[in-house]
Amino acid sequence: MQIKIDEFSEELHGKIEGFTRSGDLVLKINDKEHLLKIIEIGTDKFEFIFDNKFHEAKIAESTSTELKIALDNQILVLKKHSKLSEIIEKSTSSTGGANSMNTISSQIPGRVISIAISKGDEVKQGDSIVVLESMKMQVAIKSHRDGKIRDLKVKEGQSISRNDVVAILE
Amino acid sequence: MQIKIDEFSEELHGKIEGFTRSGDLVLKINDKEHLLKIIEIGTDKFEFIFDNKFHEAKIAESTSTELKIALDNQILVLKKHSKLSEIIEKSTSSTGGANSMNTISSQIPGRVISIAISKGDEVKQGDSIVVLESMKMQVAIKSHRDGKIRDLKVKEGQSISRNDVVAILE
Amino acid sequence: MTSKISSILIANRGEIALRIIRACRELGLKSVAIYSDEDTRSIHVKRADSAYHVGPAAPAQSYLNMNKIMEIAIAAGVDAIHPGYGFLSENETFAQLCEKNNIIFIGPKSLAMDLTGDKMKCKELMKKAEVPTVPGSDGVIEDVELAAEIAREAGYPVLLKSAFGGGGRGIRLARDENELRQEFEMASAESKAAFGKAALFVEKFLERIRHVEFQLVRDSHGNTRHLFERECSIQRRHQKLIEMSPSPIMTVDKRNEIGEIAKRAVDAVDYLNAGTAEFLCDPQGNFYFIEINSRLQVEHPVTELITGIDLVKLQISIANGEAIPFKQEDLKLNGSAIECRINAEDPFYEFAPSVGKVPNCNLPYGPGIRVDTYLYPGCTVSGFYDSLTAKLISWGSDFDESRRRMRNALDEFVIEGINTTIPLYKTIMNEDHFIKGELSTDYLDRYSIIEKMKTELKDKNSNFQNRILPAVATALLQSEYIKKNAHSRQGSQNNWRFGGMTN
Amino acid sequence: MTSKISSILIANRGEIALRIIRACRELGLKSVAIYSDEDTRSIHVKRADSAYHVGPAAPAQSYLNMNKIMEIAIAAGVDAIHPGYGFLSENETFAQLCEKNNIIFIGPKSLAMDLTGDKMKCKELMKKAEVPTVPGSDGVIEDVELAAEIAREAGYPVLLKSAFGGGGRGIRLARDENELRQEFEMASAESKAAFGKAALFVEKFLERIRHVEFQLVRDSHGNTRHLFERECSIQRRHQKLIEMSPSPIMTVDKRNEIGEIAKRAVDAVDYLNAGTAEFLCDPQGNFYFIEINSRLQVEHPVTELITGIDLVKLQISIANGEAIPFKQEDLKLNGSAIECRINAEDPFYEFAPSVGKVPNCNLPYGPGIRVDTYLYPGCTVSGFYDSLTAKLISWGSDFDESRRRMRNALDEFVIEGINTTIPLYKTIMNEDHFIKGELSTDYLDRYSIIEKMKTELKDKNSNFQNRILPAVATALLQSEYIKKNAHSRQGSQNNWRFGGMTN
Repeated sequence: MQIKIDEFSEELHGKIEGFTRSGDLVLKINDKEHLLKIIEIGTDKFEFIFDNKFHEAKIAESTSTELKIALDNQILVLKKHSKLSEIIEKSTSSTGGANSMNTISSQIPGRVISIAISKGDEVKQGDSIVVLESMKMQVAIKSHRDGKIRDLKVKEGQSISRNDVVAILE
Repeated sequence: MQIKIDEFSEELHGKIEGFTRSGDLVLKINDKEHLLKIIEIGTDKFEFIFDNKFHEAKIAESTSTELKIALDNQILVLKKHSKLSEIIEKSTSSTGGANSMNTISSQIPGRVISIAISKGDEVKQGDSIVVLESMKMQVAIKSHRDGKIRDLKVKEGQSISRNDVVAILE
Repeated sequence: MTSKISSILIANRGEIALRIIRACRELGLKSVAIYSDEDTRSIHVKRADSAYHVGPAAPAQSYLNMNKIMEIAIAAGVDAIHPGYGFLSENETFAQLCEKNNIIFIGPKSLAMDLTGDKMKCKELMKKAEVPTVPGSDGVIEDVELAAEIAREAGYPVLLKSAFGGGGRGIRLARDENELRQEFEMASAESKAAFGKAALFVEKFLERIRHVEFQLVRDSHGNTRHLFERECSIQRRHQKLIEMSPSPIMTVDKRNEIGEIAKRAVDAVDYLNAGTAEFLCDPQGNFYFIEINSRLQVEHPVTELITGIDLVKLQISIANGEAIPFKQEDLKLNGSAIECRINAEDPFYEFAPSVGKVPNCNLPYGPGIRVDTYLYPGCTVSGFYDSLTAKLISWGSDFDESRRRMRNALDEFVIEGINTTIPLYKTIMNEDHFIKGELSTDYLDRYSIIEKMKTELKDKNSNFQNRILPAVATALLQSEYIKKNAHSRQGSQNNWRFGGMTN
Repeated sequence: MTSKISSILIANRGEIALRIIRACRELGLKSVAIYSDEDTRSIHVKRADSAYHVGPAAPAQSYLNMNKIMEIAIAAGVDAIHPGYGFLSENETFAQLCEKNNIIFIGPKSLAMDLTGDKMKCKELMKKAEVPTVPGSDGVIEDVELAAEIAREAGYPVLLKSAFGGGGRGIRLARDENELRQEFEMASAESKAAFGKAALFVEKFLERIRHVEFQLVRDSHGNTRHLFERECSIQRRHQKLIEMSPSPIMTVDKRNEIGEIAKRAVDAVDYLNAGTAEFLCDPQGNFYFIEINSRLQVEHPVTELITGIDLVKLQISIANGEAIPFKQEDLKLNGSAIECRINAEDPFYEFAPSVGKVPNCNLPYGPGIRVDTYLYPGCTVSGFYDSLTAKLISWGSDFDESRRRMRNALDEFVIEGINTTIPLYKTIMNEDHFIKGELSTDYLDRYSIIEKMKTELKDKNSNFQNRILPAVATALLQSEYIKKNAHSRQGSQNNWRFGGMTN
């Protein structure tokens, strides 16, 4: 299997070679052999000792091309068959990027306590769109560019989640 | 429902009366009303606030006549319809008692490291029957009465559980 | 003296409610908790001797609902109320309400609270008591135009502070008049929401300052003691993140000098019970009094670890009319303690609040480690309240031992489901300026700590042996596991292990 | 001095392995764990920097397998081995093997261990060093007839002790010759199983005695310090259950006197590193030396809490050739500490071992509480090893505060799935003689503590408001829940709550 991990530049090749007599797995990664002892295995949780070091991996998300894991409680994203998935990712992110230029979204969850603009208003970069209250703090969500408000997606008093769109620019 | 609890002498009568407007349950136990707020409810775990005090109950065993619960992490046994179940219990325990007079069982789990007697041997009360090793301690299992060994139920090296029978007296 | 207090209502939630419940249990007092709709499953409800429903989730309707709380206190028949920190802890109206109902408020009298709560009145008293104060505006400002005028005189940057704030809330920085006008509106809205009033004042912003505070206790017989200092310079937007005692810049002489000043400060307002005198310290070593926090502080465990004194139990005994059982010279500063506030905020993402269920957590423990927290596996971090989920406190015979223990404990601390400030503290514990004690309230910005944290994470994630290889191994295991499970629905471990997986 | 030690193999398991891993992490040293087949899921495997499989579950093939452990140490390239307590910690052959392979054994030299391990040789040396010893037999006995003869001379009751035992294991009481003969066989079998040798000796059994021990450290430069006493009188079958410091009977003068004697004792055997001199103290206040435990003790945290010294880190620094960094007069006994050994044994049932999975557990925490444990939710308590699952240690500014904190922490400690000694300690913490410090090694029998525990449980279970009523409520809830679920398979909480359950 070809694997690419986050910002780690190299692409790695790994496969399962077989078992030792004591029942450990032999893995070959980039032409070097490693021993792996399985401690516990399940659909979304793996505990194993790899080269004499314990690791715990939880599967956060799994698709045919991507695997998001919490390895020893820290998130890592792995791409399988990475050449293909890189192509897919590039094409998605370019459209995604274009879309996101028009949407103003909240990076935090919270309750909308005031709305500073109305539909049709012209706004400048940095202008406050709405003010949220979250964990006793008040935080303004600002426009990332100049533009005209095409639509407002929230109401006063409404609770919103992280990444929810609050307004759309024309 | 009629309920009897462990050594508590009184028998209690309880029923669910209904709800308050705020959604708490009204229970009537021995003609007194009590308020109960359900926090969490499941097949084998109940969390509730009863008369303004939080309680957690886990159901350890449940039959039609008996309920064994861990209430706030401490075991309690409740008998429902207690008159019937007391009769049942008495008749069982009398036969059970007669049987148990003939069996020598281990009160602890462990590994049998030596057997002091053979089938057919005469033993006196207090004689060692087998020696167990458990948690680095060696413990002798002794006969509770004089008698003749009809059968041995364990072998050297065997691991046994609590309440396992090790030998039977004639 | 016979004890007047036999039961205490705790007008708070979270870790501090649990802290007070534990103190009550030690003393054999009955603890009465209150809870909002959001908190039915909270740990303080489970651990208190009894628990009463106080109202809906919103603080104004629950933990700030004075009349309802007083109703419960009377119904439950308690002798005293402990307010914790935040919520009603510095509300003189509530203290008054307690006094009126003959229920002991565990804290200062409403009169003293009125003085400490009004920063301007307090400043005046301090000047009289020869307690040095920060140069700045002389009165409360309700009007943005007046604020702008004063700021222009003092010179930018200035701080905009709520007269009823505390603990860093309601403090905002303005670098120019434009910012001042924007922030004034925000700050007054916040202040109104939290305290019902919008009184603000303006203060010159001192640069590269340290925040050093003294823990104080004063009893009803007029005995005052200071329990040494805490340095709380590591802050973000004027919210304390890390506190420690002793302060790396403190000497024995300076401690005695400022300690005596701090005692004068609380004497000047006829203070009762535990409180804190906060000072700013400039790079030249000058101390300026800024305010008295008339409550138990979040960071009180730091002082408990270096003095061996249980502040909550001492509060209760003072409220009971007892005299402080030790003299100033009995106190010894033993070792070094550090506290990290584990907030439910994402340090990689502008400290965005992070709320939700915590399906699993592992609290660190072992030599020199103390945790005060409301977390348990399966608990929920609510967006309705403060983001503080846990206080991790380490003790060592010296600063370095305390720091290393903190570093380990941060590694052991697992909180699933939410983001927390733990990664930030891991970076700080290994950071050179922190190790050398070179602290200031702009520490995070000055030394680009957030950037360092991000770089460290990247480096850690690129570690070939510890991260990259086990990650590949995980991918191989998972892919094989899926294959096997597709073939057979049994898929037990044994089946799988000996399934002839030779390629 | 440059550090020789950069990595340590921990030849142990359980809580002590984790304790040593934490010390390594603090010092920035690599920790190497070993594990048997039984321990693949144990916490020390998860937390160590690396972990090597050592063999099957049985100790003789794993944690006592010297050659295999040495093989791993060499393969892993460690500089030092920490033996913990039990297993190979007092095995002079293993210490020798380390010396031969140029791996630092963190403990005394094999020569000193040979002396301390052989109680008879040790006794002779102590007599020379004018250390008062217990009256008893003068040599090791391999033969039951000789033992019977000596016992007859000394007079019953006598104690039968393994010369290689320690920590109470391998010690048996015989009240008459019949018992002596029975116990002799058992004791020699046990001793053989655990230490490979069966050498026993006989000692007169002193009644109503206290067990008081002194913690000692000695470095390679000949500096010796005592770190005050621990009283460990509360025992069951010569196994310590509760340890504390200070001892309730200790005065400053007596502490200095016995402390100096204890120092002479370790000097006499040219001791190295941390060790303990154990004494018996009779009701007249006479102290008799009984033995030196040439290892870190289970109860070392008690001393850590009242001195502020990390004994494991100090052990490593001494093993590294460093001098002890403090003088005797620098040490101050600060406050009071108590340790309860949480054993997987059923105190209601003759302390029968209790093993198996622990599906869930809650470790206590908060002010003054320390836990050293290998427990975690989902772990397993194995029957192959020691029954000690956790050490709960409390600190307070005085004994009473420490005791109250311990009492609370015992209430908070939940270990599901197995029986433990927690209920016993709950009884003891409230027991009059314990509170007054009236302790002796027969404390449990003398004051019928087991009976008291059983009575307390019965009383607690009969509490109408807190037990009986909520139990009835549970029965009603459960019966209703079953009914509702029988009607509809959905049975969600909301459905159920508003399901019109009016009768």
